[in-house]
Amino acid sequence: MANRKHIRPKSLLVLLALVILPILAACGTVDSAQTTINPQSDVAREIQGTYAFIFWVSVVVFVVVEGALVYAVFRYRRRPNSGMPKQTEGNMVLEVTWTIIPALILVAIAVPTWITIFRTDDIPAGSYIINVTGHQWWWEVEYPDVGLVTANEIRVPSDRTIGFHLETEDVLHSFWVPALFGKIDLVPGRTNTVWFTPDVETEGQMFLGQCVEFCGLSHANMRMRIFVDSPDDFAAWTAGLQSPAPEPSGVAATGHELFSSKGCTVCHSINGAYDAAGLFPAPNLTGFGSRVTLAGAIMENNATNLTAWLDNPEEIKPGNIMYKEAEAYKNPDLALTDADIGALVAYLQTLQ
Amino acid sequence: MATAVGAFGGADHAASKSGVWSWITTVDHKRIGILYGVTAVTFFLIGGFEALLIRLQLAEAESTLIAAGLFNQLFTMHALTMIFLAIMPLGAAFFNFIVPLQIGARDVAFPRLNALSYWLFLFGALLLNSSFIFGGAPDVGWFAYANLTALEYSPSSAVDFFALGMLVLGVSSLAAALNFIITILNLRAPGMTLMRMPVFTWMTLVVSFLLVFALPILTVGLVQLLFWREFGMPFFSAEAGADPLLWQHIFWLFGHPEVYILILPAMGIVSEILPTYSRKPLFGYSTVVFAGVAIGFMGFAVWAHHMFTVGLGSIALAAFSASTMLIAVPTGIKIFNWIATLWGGSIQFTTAMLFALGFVALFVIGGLSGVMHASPPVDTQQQDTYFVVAHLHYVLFGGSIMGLFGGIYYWFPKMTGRLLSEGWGKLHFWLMFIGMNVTFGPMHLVGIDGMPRRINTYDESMGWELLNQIETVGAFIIALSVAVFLVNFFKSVKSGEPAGDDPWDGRTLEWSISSPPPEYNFARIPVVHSNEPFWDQKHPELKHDAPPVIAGGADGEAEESIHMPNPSYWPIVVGFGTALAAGLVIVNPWLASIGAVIGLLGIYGWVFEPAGPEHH
Amino acid sequence: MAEQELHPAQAHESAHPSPAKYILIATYLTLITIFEVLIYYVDALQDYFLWIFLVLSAVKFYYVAMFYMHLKFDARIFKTLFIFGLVLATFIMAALLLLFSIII
Amino acid sequence: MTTNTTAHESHLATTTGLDHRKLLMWLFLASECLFFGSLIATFLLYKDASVVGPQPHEILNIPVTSTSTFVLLTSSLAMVLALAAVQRNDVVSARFWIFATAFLGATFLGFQVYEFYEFVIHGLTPKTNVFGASFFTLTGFHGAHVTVGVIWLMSLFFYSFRHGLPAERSLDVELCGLYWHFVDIVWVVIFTVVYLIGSLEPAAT
Repeated sequence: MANRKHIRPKSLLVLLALVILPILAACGTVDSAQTTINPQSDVAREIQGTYAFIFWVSVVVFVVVEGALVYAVFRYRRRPNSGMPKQTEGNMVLEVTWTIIPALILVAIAVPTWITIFRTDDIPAGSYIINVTGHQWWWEVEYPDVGLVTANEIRVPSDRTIGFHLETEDVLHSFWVPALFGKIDLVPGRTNTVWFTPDVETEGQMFLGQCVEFCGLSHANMRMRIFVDSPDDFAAWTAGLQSPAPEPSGVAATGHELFSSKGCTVCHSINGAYDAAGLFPAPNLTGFGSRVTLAGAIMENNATNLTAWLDNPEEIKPGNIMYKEAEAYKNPDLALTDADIGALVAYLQTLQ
Repeated sequence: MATAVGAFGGADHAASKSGVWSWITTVDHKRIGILYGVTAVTFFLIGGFEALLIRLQLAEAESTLIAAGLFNQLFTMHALTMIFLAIMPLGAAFFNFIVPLQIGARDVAFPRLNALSYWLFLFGALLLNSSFIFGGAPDVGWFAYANLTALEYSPSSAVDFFALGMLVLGVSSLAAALNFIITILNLRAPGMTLMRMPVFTWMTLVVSFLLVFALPILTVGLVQLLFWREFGMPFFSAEAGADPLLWQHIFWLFGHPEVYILILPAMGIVSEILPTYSRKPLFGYSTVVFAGVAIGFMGFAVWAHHMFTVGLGSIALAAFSASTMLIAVPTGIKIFNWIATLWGGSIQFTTAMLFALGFVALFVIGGLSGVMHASPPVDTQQQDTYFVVAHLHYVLFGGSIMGLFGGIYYWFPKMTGRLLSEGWGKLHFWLMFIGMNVTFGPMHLVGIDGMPRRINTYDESMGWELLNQIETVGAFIIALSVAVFLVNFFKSVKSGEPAGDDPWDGRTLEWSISSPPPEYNFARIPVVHSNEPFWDQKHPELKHDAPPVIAGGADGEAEESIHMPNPSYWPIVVGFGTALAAGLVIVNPWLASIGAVIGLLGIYGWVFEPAGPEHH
Repeated sequence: MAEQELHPAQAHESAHPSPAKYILIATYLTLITIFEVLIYYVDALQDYFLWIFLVLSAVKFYYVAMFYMHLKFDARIFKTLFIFGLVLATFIMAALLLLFSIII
Repeated sequence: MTTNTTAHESHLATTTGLDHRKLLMWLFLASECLFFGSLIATFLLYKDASVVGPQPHEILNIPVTSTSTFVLLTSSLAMVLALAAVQRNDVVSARFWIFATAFLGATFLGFQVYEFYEFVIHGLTPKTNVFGASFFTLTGFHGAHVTVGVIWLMSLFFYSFRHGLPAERSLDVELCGLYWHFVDIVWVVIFTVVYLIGSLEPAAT
């Protein structure tokens, strides 16, 4: 009951610093690979503009409100000679004031918000369309104009506005590359869209993204990359995928053999496009050797990682369908030996 | 008429005042409140333990400490536990203990229904948590979005545990909410008009209305989810023409009011604490009340802001962003009035007051980050990242938990007759305040840096590791603060300083009676003339028109006879039967009839049990 | 237990309509239902069905709630509570139908 | 039918002057509005969304349902007459009308069982399509409410033989009546929305 200790003003300052500093520091950290506040496209910059405006308004409100709070707490602390304070019950003018002012601030926030909503609404006419289909846990990427299918790594030309048509094959996913565009969910039965125009300076750069709607066991392992290519590089890349892969030789030829005999071809296509039967349930491996990453863009594509992946995919990506369904992992007669894996790795690396 | 009196008073109950059986059969709102409180704190510890495991896993990039499957169970159960088994029941503990005292009532309107609410809560909570033993806890997020919950993608019974546990908890909350609305509307002391009710009572009323109107919506969704999984009715199967988004709409139609269900009790508590330790009335009482009511109302019109990234279309985005931003107005009004309450006051820094001030300071941060993702374009960069995790923890931890701890320090003397130690309490507060900011502050940064929620692993090259390590340290500081609280609690229960009836120079009716209150609360029902009746009684000189002294309180001669309801074991029977039936549905729907029979027998016994003393 | 019935509000109940009035209302309800079914088979009215049916069922709803459930004569708080639930439910239905583009 | 009201209310009128239980019933019914509202909303969203038939207009039988609607509306009349009889202390008629209400309610359930059976024969089960799922869930929950009402009414009926139904106890009947009428008006909405409007062929768009 007794007022044993008075609070020290110093501790209040420490308190304030603890709260404010992390928030202000937020403006300083833009160097992370997946940061949301280093926009590299028109759409991302538009969003960032709205965010920055709201952020600074919030900072002002924060300083005013917390300042008033800290001042009141400090100024009106009970002192030994404090008498009974005046029993103020309220003040209508103040109530009206602090109803109207926040309302006006919110209108100021709402207007740019609405403008941005409608500006980033539909894919602009004439955009380069790419279809993306979400799977547990990888991205299928289709270029309808050239009939090409690839996975997890999306190459886009730097001179076009890019529009994505997004669908999911199984559960909800969310498609997001923060530097280029805000996220949009992939919902069963719907086709959602998102678009962006890369900045000129982004040519030759790579951008990180990943699935951000919880989609089951390996949700954390559903990542992706977008490469902004110069128009020429992009054309060369599509042409490369359309031309048949070189005939494998040596160990790679054994690998090619195994690729069929172990049942890999049941799910994986290597001929660039969908075949007549339609979708393959697993990533299309055309041009796999030239990809930077593997297994849902979670690790670098090199012989060591690929060997580890083929050796025990469940450990790298828990719950993945290859380990669950593929004959090579289910059927002991078809199990992969170390030599098999070596041959397969050699073969897959030839798929340029 | 069954009002024949005889010697029936407290004496008949003497035999049943102690022992486990007395707790099992109790229908006393104060004991039920304590049951709620102890259970809620226990689940708070469990939920906190789950949080620590999550934080340990994330402290290191590419950590393999906890497998992905377990991690998903942990974050799902952490949310469910904290929301439904800790914060909500802790609120219910105060509703139970304090509201009847604040309105000058002897009990709630339906004491046995009140006991049933508690037992359903307890058994529902046990059912939900038993999933850890029986084949895996829910691992689909607390929102359980379709169609990840489809049998095809979640073949284990984890989702069934979620749906059935939530159904049982929902019935519990609905019964409690109905009970509290009737209690508050119908059992107020003479003279206590609606606009003379303490703000905590007001917020209880608003929360109860939110539950009454939001829970049936969730019930429909859970029933659809169960029918979908158990009987193959294609409620959320896109291939059958259904829309999985319906689940999201239904869930958030419940889920957003639920957010206010979690925060409004804390706002009510803070509105009690700030005036008491400032020795001033709450500034703008009626505005604060109306703001609370407005927040409740508007809570039903903003649900789709949880769905800004599902492809709602521009018009819906614009509409829901507007309604969401609008809610900031009444929220702001509350904060300004709290600060104005402090202004010109004589502020005493008790532990309860520190928690209330911490609430205001931290809630402002959670509110402001909330305004940021009220803007749909901004939300497309923040949704499902750690920025939102930071936001919701500033609201639910900095807000609800801080407010509820404030309530514990404030009302503990009333509940037990002893004070919690202020020294330990202040240590608890500062550790928790610092730990909370160290844990959740950096989450803003790592969220802005693009770290998604609900991932069990991230690449070292992402640059998130340092901030995550800091967060984990913060989580352990919070854990330490909770340990301090427990020490304080157990020490003070046993040997705390005697509190006296009115340790804080309180303003509302609960301080006018003894600590702990007698079973019948008020020997005489007081007559109320203002919204701070006890304060006005103590300080008649402060009012221009000195109000009449309130009659009643524990002093004075008791009314001739006070009848209290008899203890009853039927509530626990009905509660057990219901939860058992729900649990057995998972094994085999036919087996559920065993639980149903127990429940029905319980209802039969309940209906034909004489509730009060009947002397013919 | 009988003391429950001695509250002042119970006095309202004396104002309840007579059985004759109840029967009259039942007649209305039956007639409206028959009318609904009859016009259901009038193809010429097809374009207006939605509104006709909604209005007619609202009338039926009104009669049952106001007279059979005594809302018209009982304490106002009952009306307030019930209408609040009703309006909220209607709002939510309308909002969902709008969001799913079923109407408009 | 004892209640769990506390005895102290005997000399302490409630604040609003209204009985706890009646207030509880109305509040519960307000809550039920949201329950049925969500079920009806689901039906409206899904009624024409099915990929496979039968579609609503192919299977809903208006004449049969009109008859059962009439039965349920009549039961509401019986219910108010029962309450009126209790209030004027006429136990015999009260008993008759309570039984009549329960009987008409049971008849309505009979119609519903017949309807469900017919639908299943004609290939519409809850699993068939989203129309079936939302239709059976909505009308099934309504039927469950009617069933509870019938049990409640029959309890009152049998109770009246042992303990009578004095006018002071009219609240017991009134509460049951409120519940019953609510279930009736929910059906008024269902009949209109599910059957009359629901069975219209969707405009060819």
